[in-house]
Amino acid sequence: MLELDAITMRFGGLTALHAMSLSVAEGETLGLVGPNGAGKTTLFNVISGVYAPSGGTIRFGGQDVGALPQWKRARVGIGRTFQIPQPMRELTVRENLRVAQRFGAGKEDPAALDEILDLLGLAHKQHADAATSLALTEQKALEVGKALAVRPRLLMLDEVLGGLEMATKRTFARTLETVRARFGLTMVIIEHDIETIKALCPRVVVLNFGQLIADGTPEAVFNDPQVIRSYTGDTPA
Amino acid sequence: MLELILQALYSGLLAGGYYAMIALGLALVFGTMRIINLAHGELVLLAAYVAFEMERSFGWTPLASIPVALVVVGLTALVIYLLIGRIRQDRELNSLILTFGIAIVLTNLILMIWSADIRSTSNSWFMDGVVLGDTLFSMRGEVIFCVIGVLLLAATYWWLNHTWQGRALRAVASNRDAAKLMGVNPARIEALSFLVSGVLATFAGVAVYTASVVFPAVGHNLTIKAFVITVLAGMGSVPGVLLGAVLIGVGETLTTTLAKPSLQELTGMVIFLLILFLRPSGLFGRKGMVKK
Amino acid sequence: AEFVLGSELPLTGKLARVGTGMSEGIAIAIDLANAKYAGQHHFSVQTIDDETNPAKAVAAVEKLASDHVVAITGGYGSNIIGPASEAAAKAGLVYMTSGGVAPELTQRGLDSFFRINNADGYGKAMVGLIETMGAKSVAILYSNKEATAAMATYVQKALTDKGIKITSHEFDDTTTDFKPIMNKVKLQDRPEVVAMIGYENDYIGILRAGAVLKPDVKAMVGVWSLATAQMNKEFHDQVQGVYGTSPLPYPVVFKGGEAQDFAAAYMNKYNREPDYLQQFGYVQTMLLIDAIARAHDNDGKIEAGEIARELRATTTPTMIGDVTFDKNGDNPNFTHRMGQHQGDRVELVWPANAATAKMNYPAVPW
Amino acid sequence: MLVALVLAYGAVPLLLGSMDYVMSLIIAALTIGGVALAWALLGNLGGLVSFGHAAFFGVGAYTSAILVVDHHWPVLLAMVAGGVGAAVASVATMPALRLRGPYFALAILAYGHIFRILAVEATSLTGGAAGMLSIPGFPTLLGINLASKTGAYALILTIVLLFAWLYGLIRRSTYGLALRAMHDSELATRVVGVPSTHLKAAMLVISAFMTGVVGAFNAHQINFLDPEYAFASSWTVLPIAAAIFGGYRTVWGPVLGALVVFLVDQLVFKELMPSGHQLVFGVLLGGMVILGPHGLLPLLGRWSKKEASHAGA
Amino acid sequence: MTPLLEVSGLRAGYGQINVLWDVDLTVEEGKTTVIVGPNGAGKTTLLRTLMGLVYASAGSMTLHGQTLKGGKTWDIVERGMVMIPEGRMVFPDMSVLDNLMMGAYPRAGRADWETRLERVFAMFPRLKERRGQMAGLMSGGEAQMLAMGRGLMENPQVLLIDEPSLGLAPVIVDEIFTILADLKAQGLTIVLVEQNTSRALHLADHVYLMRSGKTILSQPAAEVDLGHLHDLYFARDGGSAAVG
Ligand SMILES: Nc1ncnc2c1ncn2[C@@H]1O[C@H](COP(=O)(O)OP(=O)(O)OP(=O)(O)O)[C@@H](O)[C@H]1O
Ligand SMILES: Nc1ncnc2c1ncn2[C@@H]1O[C@H](COP(=O)(O)OP(=O)(O)OP(=O)(O)O)[C@@H](O)[C@H]1O
Ligand SMILES: [Mg+2]
Ligand SMILES: [Mg+2]
Repeated sequence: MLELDAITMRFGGLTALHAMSLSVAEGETLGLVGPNGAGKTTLFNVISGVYAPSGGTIRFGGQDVGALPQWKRARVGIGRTFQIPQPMRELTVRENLRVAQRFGAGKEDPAALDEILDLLGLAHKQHADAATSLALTEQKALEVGKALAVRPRLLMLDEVLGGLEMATKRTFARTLETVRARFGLTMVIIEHDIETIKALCPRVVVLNFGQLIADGTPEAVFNDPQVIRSYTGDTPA
Repeated sequence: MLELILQALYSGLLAGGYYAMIALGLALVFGTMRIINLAHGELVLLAAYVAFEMERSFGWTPLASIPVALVVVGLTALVIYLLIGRIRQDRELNSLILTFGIAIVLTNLILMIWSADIRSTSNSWFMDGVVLGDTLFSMRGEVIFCVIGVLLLAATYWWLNHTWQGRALRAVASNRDAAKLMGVNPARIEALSFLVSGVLATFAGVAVYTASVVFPAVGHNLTIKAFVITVLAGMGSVPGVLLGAVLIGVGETLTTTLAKPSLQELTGMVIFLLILFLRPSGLFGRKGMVKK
Repeated sequence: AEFVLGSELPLTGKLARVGTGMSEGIAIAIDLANAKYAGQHHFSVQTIDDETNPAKAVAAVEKLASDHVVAITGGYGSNIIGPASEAAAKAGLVYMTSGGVAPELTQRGLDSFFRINNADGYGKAMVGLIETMGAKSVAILYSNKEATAAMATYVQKALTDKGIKITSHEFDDTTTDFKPIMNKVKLQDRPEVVAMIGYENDYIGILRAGAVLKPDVKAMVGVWSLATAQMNKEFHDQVQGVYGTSPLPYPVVFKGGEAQDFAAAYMNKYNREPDYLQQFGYVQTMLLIDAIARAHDNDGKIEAGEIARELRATTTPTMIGDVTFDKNGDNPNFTHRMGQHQGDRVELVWPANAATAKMNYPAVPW
Repeated sequence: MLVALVLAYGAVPLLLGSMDYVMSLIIAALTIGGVALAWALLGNLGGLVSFGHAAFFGVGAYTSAILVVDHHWPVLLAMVAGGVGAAVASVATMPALRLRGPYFALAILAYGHIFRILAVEATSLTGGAAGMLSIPGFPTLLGINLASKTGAYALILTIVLLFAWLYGLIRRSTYGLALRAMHDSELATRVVGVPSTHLKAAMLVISAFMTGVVGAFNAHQINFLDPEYAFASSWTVLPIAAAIFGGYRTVWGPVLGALVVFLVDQLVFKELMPSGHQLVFGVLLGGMVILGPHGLLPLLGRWSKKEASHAGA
Repeated sequence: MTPLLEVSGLRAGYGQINVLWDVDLTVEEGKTTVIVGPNGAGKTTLLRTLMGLVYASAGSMTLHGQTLKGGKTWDIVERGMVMIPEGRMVFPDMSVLDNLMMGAYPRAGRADWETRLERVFAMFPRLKERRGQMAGLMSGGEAQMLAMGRGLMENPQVLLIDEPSLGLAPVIVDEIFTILADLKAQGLTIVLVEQNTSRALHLADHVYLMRSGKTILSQPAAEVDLGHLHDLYFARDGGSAAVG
């Protein structure tokens, strides 16, 4: 479904991604982990068109999407969230989703919005002002909601579980699982909590300094000494 | 021809120093508070008229009137800040209207007090020619104020980047709440920035009074020029102000020399647009400002 | 009878200075007219500030019309006078001015529009002076405003026709540093005379550039607002030897009763010497008042078009010479004089019959 | 709403129709109101603050005047063409859409200056600095003489109402939502599929069109144009002041603001202080920003709500 | 002994919306107090209210027995109480170094800022590498480190910390908790809001649980039973469903 070939991203003197290649199969849930500043968010930015990579190609559903502008990438089915939530200011929570649905999915469908709001526990806040009246976690839920309203085929989640309290995290993880099944999604999830990754993702890739250093099942990856050294430390995971 | 071009470059350079001084106060407030002070030109003008009044009433040379002008203009700048401080919502946009209103008030006060006649120093010392190498001509006043302008620019740069206050000022601009958490009193620091912008306006005003001619309607032109340079520079960048001002100055004089003088404003505007299209956040603007 | 004149003038905005000058002249005319017609008529003026804006000038004229003024005196700037006088025509009011010299104004076929001066009059004086000097080459520096551009065209043509070599430089009103232009004049044009067609701030800029670059020229000649008392006082050193159009010498020596009365009344009211602005304002208003009085005295009332007919019917001697109005409202007699700053005085130096002193030539301020 | 329409079309001309002066002030106020509306549309929906609407105003005015004077187009058609001309000019300004906030605002201002200078230099087309005098006025349409004060009033009123209606329409659509969202969160809208640049460009074109039509109206209303007047910064500044004064986030605020600001200034302050009235105007503007930062309309709304709740109690 | 920081009956919120309902809190000098609670409970709001960033409509709060109510944030900072907010609160268009130096802005911090800068660089080498980069261009985790580092540049008596481990890789989380343990050992008074309950409890002397804007549990850390705590977390209280 998604194929990245030799993606390189440079910011001035800094190379955030080094000729990175990766492919994600249809229906897969892929965990993306790595130390802070490894380039995970940058990878999302490149895939969703926020940054134009310095080199490499991006294919999505067999199509080269490298030249598409951001908004077209949303329309072909790439949905994403932002690590630092980016609510559409001046709109209410529900209006945020309406816009995403109208432009990303192409038509308005209030029933589908209700469903998403319910799933994410935002129903009681749907008329609240998105920019100013949400706690951090609610903003993250809204991020997911917007991405879902686009009716994506690929959903890329950037630390949407970060900051959630443990039990909530578990519930939310289950919600994501439901959502995935419900909408038939392919997912890539960035997350620092190893438990969650293990629970959600049959396959995990590890980035370090812009390079893939491991790719495999969670068990294999988190026992890789290189990963332990650079990422998990000797903490009992 | 070469001689003409050299003179044009030289004049443009001097004009740049002087434009930079006019623009710097505006750039400072704009860069640090995101407030476009549409009354900045009038502050400059006010300083010019104070210099005029001192010269007319007491025969002071314009340089001697700087302290008086500092007080008058500094206080006016503070009053403007206090008024802006009372804006509760949407400060960036509402301050436009407020400062526009203040500009009208100042222009009309100046008109009432000093009438619409043109004014300029009669002190010929400033007008004496200074000739470099037999071919580059300038007035003494221009050279003096160009030098003062560059010094003020350097001082402001140092203040912003290498003092606790300057850093705090940038911090307030960058994230107000976070700055409070660092122990910064934003109101005080912003008032200070207005005061400094008043100081800069004072020097600029006295320079305008000696090197050129003032009348009440000039304030508006000064604001526009200052604003163009500020934006060209990139958000609040001091070196950007200097470079932008010199580019505009040289662009204008070269147009006069190589094409025709009435096109100089056109050149200024075209330079402005071209640079912005190549660098959407100004000469020294930070990319980050564009990204989000 | 009781007559209210209307006046629409820029008292604020870019033209505030000249507008104010003209309004002072109008005020003196009203005062003197009331003395002159004491016991028969009484005149007053209602003035509205047009804020140097054509649309507001139109509104001002409409307001004056709705307040039933008898005629309008005033206006400054051809581009403001244009629409304002059309509004006056629509309202059936005579519009009398000296504030706009553009030729277009009198080519519109309005029969209610009158003006006592015109660009040609200034141009003739400038050209006449330069011819008298016997200069072979002239550089013209002119502002791209409508009045100045029109005048530059006139002067250029007239001088070229006389076989004088011309170079010209058009600048705009944001120009403050004239050194690059003056340098071109100095190094490339090398004229004998520099003709400046602009406004006070332009003159000062040009003269200062000249003082720094010291081009090898024999005379600096300007037009309006230059050979005035005020320029002599405030920019004394910078204007020495410079020429400009000037109806009056300074200190003013008024010959004839009316002129002396005018000067005295002005000094008395404003405590300084009158300038050409006040003088023009006075002359135009007095002409209008006399026409109103005549129109009224014929039959005790003023009929439609009667003031205009009266204005066209007579030739009146005034402080600026005999005034006649042709069918377009222009004053074909208008020629100006040229003055020169000589020390603390502004002497009239051209034409010979009006001269108060000999011209200093060559002479430049530096 | 209907009452307001009846009042605007019926009562105003009946009551004031005979007072040319007041009518031309109202016309001038509506002219500014029209530009203010266009400006607010761009600001609210496009998220673009422009300091250069005079550019579109002037281009519209010149386009229409030239078509009528040199090519003998009918005035009303030429006015529409004036709008189109301004819209085309706005296409030339589109590189500026890459710019943000004040950068955009000033870029448009620069365009305004450039257009003005071009109008001065293109003497053969525009008459240069001398401008165009005696531009033909409005025709008689359906028995109404649009060249009369009342006719011109009805014309500009209709133009402004049409524009307000169009504005309201866009604003209420999902496009309106997306546009408002783009204001501060462009990135967020793009990743959900909003072609933000296209939408912004569309708003710019619409706003320019509106401004151009109003500019053309003004040219035929006062029968005169010169570059300095057509591109005067007051065509930018007054509408902005009016819009913010009236409440720029509402549809009617800008129009209301223009009426209040202009009429109070000209009818009241100018009577009281013939030459210093601008000073009062300046104070009024400043005071408004401090006392009612959302503008007049929302302020009135709040008052009337309070009144209502008092009445209910 | 009077507690260092004492809060009682505190109410606060944003505009019309009230978030905190009669919050009570007592912090002893030199002790580490941990506040846990579900998302949206009002923990961040409480810290912001203490710092004067959010207006307190009722109740009292005192530091050293002197009231904090109505105090200005910058004065509170000068009085020795400092908050480390989450990573979004950096100065985005200033360099990393300038951000850190802003940490030393309060009088108490200016004297030996250079030594403390070295210390912070030693804790977070990434910050040293990126000292010239604009903070707004840092990755989420880097910004979080920066916020922490900046807070450590100050020299407070009381430190309020909001979710310091948010978005950090496990190795760095370890590092953060080590630092906190150090600070505690040096006798600093700490108020810590943290979702990583089990790790936070290791550090805590006293624990508060907040839910729906109220403190519903206050216990010495030693007595806290994790299981019971979690039950309390999700006790139904209608309406305020957390995310998920
Ligand atoms: N626009 C930019 N300009 C310069 N450097 C950047 C930019 N964006 C990111 N970087 C740098 O690139 C590196 C990778 O950043 P990225 O945000 O992808 O990290 P990440 O893996 O998502 O980390 P985290 O887990 O902390 O979110 C970081 O060191 C960051 O500072
Ligand atoms: N600026 C604001 N304006 C209005 N309401 C707000 C604002 N910030 C937060 N809230 C609301 O206040 C409540 C408490 O938010 P707060 O951020 O204090 O929670 P928290 O306990 O820190 O949660 P989290 O664990 O998610 O950070 C939430 O319901 C939130 O929606
Ligand atoms: Mg990241
Ligand atoms: Mg929180």
